[in-house]
Amino acid sequence: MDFVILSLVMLAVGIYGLLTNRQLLKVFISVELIATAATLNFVILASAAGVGLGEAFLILAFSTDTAISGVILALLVIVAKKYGTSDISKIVQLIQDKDESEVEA
Amino acid sequence: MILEDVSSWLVWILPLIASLFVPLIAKYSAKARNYFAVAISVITAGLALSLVPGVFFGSGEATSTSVAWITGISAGVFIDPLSVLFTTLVAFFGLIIAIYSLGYMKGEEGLTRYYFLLLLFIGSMIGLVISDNLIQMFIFWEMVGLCSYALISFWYKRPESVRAGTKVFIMTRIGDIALLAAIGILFTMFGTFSFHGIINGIQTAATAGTLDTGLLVIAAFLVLGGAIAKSAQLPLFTWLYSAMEAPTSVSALLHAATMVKAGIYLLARFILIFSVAPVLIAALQPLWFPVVTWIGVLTAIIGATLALTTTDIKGVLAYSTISQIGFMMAGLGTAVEGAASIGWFASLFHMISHAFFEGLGFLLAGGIIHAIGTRDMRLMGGLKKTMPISFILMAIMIITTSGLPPFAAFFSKGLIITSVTDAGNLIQIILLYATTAITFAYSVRMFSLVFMGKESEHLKKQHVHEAPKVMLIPAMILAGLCIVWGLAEPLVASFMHVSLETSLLGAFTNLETPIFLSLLIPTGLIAYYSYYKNYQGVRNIAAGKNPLTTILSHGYFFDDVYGGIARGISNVSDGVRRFEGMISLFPQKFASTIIHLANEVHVYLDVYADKSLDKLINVLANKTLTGVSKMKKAPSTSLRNYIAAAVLGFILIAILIILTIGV
Amino acid sequence: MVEILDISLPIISLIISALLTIPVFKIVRKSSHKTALTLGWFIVVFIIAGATVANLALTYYSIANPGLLNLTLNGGASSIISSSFLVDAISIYMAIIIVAISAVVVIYTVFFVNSNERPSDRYFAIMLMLTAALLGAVLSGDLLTFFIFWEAATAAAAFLMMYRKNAFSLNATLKYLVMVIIASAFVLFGLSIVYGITGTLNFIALRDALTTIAVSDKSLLILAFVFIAAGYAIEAAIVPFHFWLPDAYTAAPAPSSAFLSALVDQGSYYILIRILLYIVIPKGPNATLDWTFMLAILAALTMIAGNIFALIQNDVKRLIAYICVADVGYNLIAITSYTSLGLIGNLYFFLIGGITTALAFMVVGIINKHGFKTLEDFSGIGKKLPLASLALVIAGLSFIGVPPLGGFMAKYLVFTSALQANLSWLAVIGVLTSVLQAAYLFRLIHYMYARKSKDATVIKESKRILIPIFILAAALLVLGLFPQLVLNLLEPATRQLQLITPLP
Amino acid sequence: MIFEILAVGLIISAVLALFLDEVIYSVAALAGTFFFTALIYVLNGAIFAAIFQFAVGVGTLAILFLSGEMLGDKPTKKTSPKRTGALIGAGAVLSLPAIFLSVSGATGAAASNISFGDALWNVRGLDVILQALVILTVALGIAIVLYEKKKGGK
Repeated sequence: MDFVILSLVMLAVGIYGLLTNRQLLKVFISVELIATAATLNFVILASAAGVGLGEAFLILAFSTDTAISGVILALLVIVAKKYGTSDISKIVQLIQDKDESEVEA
Repeated sequence: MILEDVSSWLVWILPLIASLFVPLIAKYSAKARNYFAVAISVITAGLALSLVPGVFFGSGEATSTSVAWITGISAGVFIDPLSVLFTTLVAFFGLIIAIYSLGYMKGEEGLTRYYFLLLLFIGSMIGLVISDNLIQMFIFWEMVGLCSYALISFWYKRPESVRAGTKVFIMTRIGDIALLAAIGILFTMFGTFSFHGIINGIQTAATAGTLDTGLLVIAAFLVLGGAIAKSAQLPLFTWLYSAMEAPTSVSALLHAATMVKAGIYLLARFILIFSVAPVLIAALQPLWFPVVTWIGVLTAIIGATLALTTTDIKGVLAYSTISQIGFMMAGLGTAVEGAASIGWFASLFHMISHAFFEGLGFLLAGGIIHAIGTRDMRLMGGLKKTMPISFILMAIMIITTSGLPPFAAFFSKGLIITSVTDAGNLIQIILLYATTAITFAYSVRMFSLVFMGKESEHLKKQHVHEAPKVMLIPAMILAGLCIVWGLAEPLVASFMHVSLETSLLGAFTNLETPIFLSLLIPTGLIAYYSYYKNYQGVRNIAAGKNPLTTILSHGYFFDDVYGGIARGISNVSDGVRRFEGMISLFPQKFASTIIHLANEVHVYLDVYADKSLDKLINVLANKTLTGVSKMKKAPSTSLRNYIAAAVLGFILIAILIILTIGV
Repeated sequence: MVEILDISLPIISLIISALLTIPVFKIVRKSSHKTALTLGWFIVVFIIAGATVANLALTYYSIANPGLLNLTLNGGASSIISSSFLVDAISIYMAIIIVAISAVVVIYTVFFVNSNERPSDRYFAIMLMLTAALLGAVLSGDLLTFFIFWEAATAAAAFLMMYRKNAFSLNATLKYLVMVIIASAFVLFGLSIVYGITGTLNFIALRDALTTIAVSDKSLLILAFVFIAAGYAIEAAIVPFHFWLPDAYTAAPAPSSAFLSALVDQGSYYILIRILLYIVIPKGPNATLDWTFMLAILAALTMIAGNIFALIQNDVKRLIAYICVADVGYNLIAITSYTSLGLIGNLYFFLIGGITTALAFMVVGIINKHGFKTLEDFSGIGKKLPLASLALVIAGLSFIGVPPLGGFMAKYLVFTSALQANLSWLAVIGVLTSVLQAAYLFRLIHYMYARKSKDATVIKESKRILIPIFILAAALLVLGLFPQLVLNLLEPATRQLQLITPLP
Repeated sequence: MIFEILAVGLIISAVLALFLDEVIYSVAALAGTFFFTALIYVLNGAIFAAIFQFAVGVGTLAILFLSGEMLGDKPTKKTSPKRTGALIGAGAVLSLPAIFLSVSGATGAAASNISFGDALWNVRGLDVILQALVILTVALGIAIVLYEKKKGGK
């Protein structure tokens, strides 16, 4: 049982999800998976150097990451409200259809 | 000595600093601004002159002083006959042009900008020739290019001016890259930018026998590339004709003393540096020197023939400059012994006499354009009566240009021909003789078109007047110098610490002189009769449609070729733009491949769950089809491509690291 | 002696002023001299921030021959594992330029964004927060501390980008955030491995630990390095991680673009310098991991791709965004060379590149406000907006590297460092791509001055907004002529980096 | 043995969270992922990390669930049982490397026995304060983002 490889697999699954999924929600889930992979490493691998410190690191790093994820979620809500969908391809299409005059300096 | 130290620094710093004050003084009064510029030019010329005695009575050895500027670079001055010669010429000409501009640019818009750039131009050029290291030289080299760009497009409201300025900047930048590459090579070889350091490096390496001559030959060719672009030589000479959009005073400065002479200075300087090691000269002799001579000779004849056909009065002078600089290049190409060889001195001496007669030509042309408001020579004619002083001065100018004795160019051109006769081959000699003959022809043609004959319809409509005094006096000074300069040859030679084998009198008794004169007379006669006496025969040939006139009227097709290249490039860039999608699609392709694979995997997973063989084939076919069709419909979603690109980069980093470490 | 208070004062002062900005704007909106009052407020803010940074710098340099100072809340045995600040010549230099450029950009924003517009108070507050976060990031002495500061900075950057909330900026911000979160996940993953094998994340302790690393841990170290490098490469927009940058900078409002290009970009280079030059040592007896070849390839790719993409752009703002990408490539050359000249050149390039891109974005912002966006729109701008065009030309010439502007000296230092390190092929690519830059920037200048504009409307140029622009333009000229002003500040940095052979 | 089971469960739930079409099931699978992670932490003695993971996980899940409902992207098709089975199989296969392979190393670190509370509040106290900076920035930003809601949209 090797936790480094376990977290690597998690990471690979997350990246694969990023590459293949079109729904913003799924993109978000992929990101969560990647973050989980990293934290897994922190706790297990770092426990060799003292569990307490590893936990502290995890909490600090993970909460920061979650804050950024929160921003993405906020954006997601705006996008969904504005365009009525969270499908990236549809949004891109909508944006292309939109009048360019909306863009400000 | 202290005076010299101070003035050698002030002579280039003063104009640079003073240029910044021009806008301030302009706020106060326009007149004060003009006289301020003239005063600065006078002081600069005085400072430059104060350097002359030290070199004249000195040993001819180079001295330099420098202060550290930033790590690895110092700012310094390098005093030897070559740099002082150029400094004096530039400062003197700056003064002439500053005075001339008082009349010529009167009432123009944007004169503050003009005087600012003029002083900056003079300061940069002096800075270029007096630098003691390559980086400082390169900075000023760039600044000279930039100032000429700004001055050529001075009338920026005329699109042609801006286009010409841009053309000049881009074409000369080709040379800048070559020069920069040469500097890079020299720096990697010797670890220093200073001239003294490089000379020492070459000497030490040569005595130790470890000199890498191959690399230095490449550097020499790159230097030649820089000089070709800046001095408008084959095949990059077409910018000089376009640069005629500049105000004529700027053209005069550009041709006589600054921009185009920078290339000659560069070559002369590097020949001095290279000639310290005989082994290096031996390496340069088989290819580099002949190439320089050939470029010079071919440019000379091409420029002269083009001057024969153009109808623009400034165009004739521009092509004349190209041709005369070709002479100088030819002379430098024979300077295999550095300063000791006659070719080196000859081309520098010719450089100065060219400055005088070409400058004179431009000042007069400026007066004529000023008076009648056109540059087309076909609209001129019969100016002899209305502009008598210009007429006399122009006569002096064309006699000097053609190299008739005893005016300046007779001696300088004669020296170049002598040096080529000594070192070059027969074809080069014949071409040079032919060029001098054609020079006479185009000079006479210009002269007769402008001053002889009857007044044209265009002129009858307007009141033509002689140029104002403030424009004529500088021209007169130059004309006087044209006459007497040739006699100063021994003086200049001792200033340059060069010993001449032939005496002044010997020039007349040489074998070359009779050949020379006998060639001049018929060509001059043909030109004179065809234009002045309206002898139709030659005119018909010149006006008719035959291969010769086609070639000449297209300027040897150089601009057409460059136009073709530019069109080609723009076609390619259009293509690139059309395929911008394709380039940026690469990550997208990558992503879609992954998606494709993902679909496939899904299909196989479903099949695995199904466990039935015939269904397997069905499902495989169906799902793959739907998968592919789905993929085709899917619009490009760029975020996914970005992520794909990032993953690609991640893999790239991993591969490269593993390659380096070799795990 | 530098105390921890000296370091935290500028950060705290900026955060407090960010929070105060919102009530201050409430008051300002009621008064009749809105612009003057906002301007006064920000001048006060930056005078305080500048004074605190100056205090830090002076205290630091009052020590004779200062070294790398590692400061923690609690000293003693646990100092290598506790959160810490690091003060040395580089971080002080970065702090100074961050505050200085931020001040100029904020003053520009005061003129650019109407303070009556509703969330503008929050926009300014976010700008100050971003400055504070960046200051903290460059002064932090621990990879995790840096990481947290950096996340705060990216969050703030994202909000700056989507201030207008139109479709384009939302789209671009979304892309930016997703890329950033991938990057931070990568970095976090790398950090966890590094912590696992060395037991510390402190810069200095980490360097010492890595020089004596066990052979069996080498493969894990490579894994960690690749993750961290890829993560920060995304942040720094190195090709092929750069795709988010042009979208983001084009869609963001002009002050945001100027701010991001001048400061956030530089912050990400800063961490690359820290990691690559101070922690993971590529050469010499204490070599940990040789990354120079990898970085050289990436530098070449970045220069080539950045400039080629810039060549084919039609939108001027996007063109400048691609120049930002290309600038990253030139910076990377300097790191790759691993010489002290390269370090100096890199730090000098930060400043010049930051000023130049900020200047260009600020000018383009003004021109875009009048509705001119593409190259064709820019025809004849030179006559309509002469002063703004002049500033853009200055920025363009500095990009190309025309002396005596700052860009020349920056490129000179960088290319010379490549020559010194026997990477002449990289210098050649650099010079050739600079020629490419000359081509497209002269095309721009050509459009601006040589083409006739389609409509003959006369535009009245606002003079006030040009003040910060010309401050930057003058800075370019002054720094080009007297680089010694900055290089003197940098000189201690080369002495502190003992592993690089000092300049002869 | 218990670790191996947890690892397999972790990967399977991760794969399911990504590839299930219905939002509800996918979020439920993500909850499974968090649950397994927390269990692994507990078994490694990192109680606080487990609690934290759980707390953040629940919060995230709630938001995800809400926004998933709010976004209202109804899936066009339901995931077939076949496909679900295949996904579970794929997850199981993917977790095999973690069970049978191993990377050498990770031995060099010196253990430091600091308790969690000590580590978080004393040693990394500065970073905890920094969290406030992050949260403050995000709060300010969200204020910008949500501002126009008061006006009722553009």
